[in-house]
Amino acid sequence: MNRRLRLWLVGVGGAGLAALLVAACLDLPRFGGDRHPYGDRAVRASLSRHTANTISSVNFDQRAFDTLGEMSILFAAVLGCVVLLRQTRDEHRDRPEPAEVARPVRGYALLVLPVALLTGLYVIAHGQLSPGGGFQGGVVAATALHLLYLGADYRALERVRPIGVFEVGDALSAAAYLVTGLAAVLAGTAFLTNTLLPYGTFNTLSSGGTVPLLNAAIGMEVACAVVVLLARFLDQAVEIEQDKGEGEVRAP
Amino acid sequence: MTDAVIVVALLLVAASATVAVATRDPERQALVLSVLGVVLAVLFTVLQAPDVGLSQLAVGSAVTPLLLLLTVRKVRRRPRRKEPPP
Amino acid sequence: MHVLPYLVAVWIFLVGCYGLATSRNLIHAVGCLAVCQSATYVLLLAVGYRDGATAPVFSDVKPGSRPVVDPVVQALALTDVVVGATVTALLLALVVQVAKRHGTVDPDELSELRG
Amino acid sequence: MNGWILAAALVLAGGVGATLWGVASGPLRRRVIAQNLTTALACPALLLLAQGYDRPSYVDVALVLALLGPVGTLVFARLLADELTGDPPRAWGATWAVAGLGTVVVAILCAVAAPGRATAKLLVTGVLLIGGNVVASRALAGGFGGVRRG
Repeated sequence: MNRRLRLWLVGVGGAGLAALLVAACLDLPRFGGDRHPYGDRAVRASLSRHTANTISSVNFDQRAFDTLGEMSILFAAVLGCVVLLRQTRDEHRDRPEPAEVARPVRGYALLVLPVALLTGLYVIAHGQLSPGGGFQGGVVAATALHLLYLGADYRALERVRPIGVFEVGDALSAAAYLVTGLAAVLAGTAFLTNTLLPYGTFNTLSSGGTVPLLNAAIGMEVACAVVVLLARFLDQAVEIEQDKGEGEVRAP
Repeated sequence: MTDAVIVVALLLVAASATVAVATRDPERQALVLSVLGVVLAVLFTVLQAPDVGLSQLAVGSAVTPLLLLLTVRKVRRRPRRKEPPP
Repeated sequence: MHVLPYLVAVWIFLVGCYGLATSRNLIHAVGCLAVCQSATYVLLLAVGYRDGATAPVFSDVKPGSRPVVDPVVQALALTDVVVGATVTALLLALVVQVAKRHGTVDPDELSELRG
Repeated sequence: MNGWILAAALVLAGGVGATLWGVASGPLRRRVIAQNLTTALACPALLLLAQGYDRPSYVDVALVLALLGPVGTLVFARLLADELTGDPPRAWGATWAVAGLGTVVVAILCAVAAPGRATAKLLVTGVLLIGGNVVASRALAGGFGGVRRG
């Protein structure tokens, strides 16, 4: 199919899709309307289980099964990356030359690293109270670790980041989520029901029953997953070189 | 007043999305995508969804640009097998 | 104002699709896919908004003192933002593989290679 | 009706609108500077919004942006260093002007808020924001390349 024909097809299809979508938009409930039956019920359910952050309650209690699905996608995506970006037989590792970083940048990175790590843990730990939770805090904590690459160089990051530990941590936290769900089955209710632990006092760290546990499991899973992902990409971009062959010239 | 700030955020998001698509060089597109992430986080905050805003910031400000730039670096370093026609 | 947010979501989606279809670089195409994804977040949160309401997070307001927006759509968007990023990473890993095997990331050149 | 939200809308429309224009066109050095300034402008806007909606918990979003925004700029400074060394970006006027705006916003919000944990969080956010953005500008202006050349 040549380029012009394809553009023409995209134009016709896009115009049709645009017309349908706009027609659908005009029929949607008006923006800012007052009718949110599901939302109102979710808020009531969350308050009855002493979870201050309704969104966390929806994620880790009312729709915890859905989050299990999301977590599986995440796990599968990371697994796919690890398989796709492994070192093949015609490649070898080059030691990266140490990068030189200006002193203020290095100082900033080393100063902010603990602050960012702490913020990540804070966001995870307060997931059932204030905005935040495992998904967000996990990414913040994982990003914090990579300040070492930005402030020093890749070898410094490799020294403090045993990648095997993070791969095991990823699997363990996924298992922890499942085990928490199965514990509810053993206790005589349905999978992932929030009936295992007392609901606690509203707006304290230990409130919400199993919500903090599932939240922590997701936080660890996401943090490990992002570290493993970035490690694979950094390996490919910084260390792994293709062997010379087929008359190709390797970039210096 | 709350409506005004929502409209401003919506227009910024629409503009930066258009720019992100129109920027064809992947390195420059990574810059625009990181701006798009920040503007989206602001939009989510004015739509009263700070949780989603946090999520978008955590992902969009550092992780996605890092992934994109590392891919660009890996692909650029690779020698081209097929020479472009002169 | 009543439909503007929905129309913005539609615009972002269509622009992203246009970029995907006309891209000459797979990395750029993955970026356009990320733009398409953000359209879904805008649509979801626009559906859940309520005039004059605040976030359903009761760590600093008393429950029932102010109207709140819909938490269900927010929960959907929240998980998808992070999971979407890892899926983007998977696609980028595929791009790296394509570049290794075929030495190019231009979709047009790739289809020529196959033929 | 609500001055805080109006101020945030003005910062967004004027400041972030301008930086969006900056990141959309021009040479690479202008684009990286604009990306850095977007973070530095969006963070005070988020702080103003938190005050305008009377929700102290929204400050967390600004805190994370103040932490990770400069980290993102450092990513660009590191991985685009080769392209930036020949033509280092310098925009100290704009950088300090935006840092000044951030300082003013944080100072006003600290004066308005009752002293306590909220003030401490605000101050941490302000320090991270201003320090981070100045360091990120420094890194863009040859923080990596300058040393390597020397």
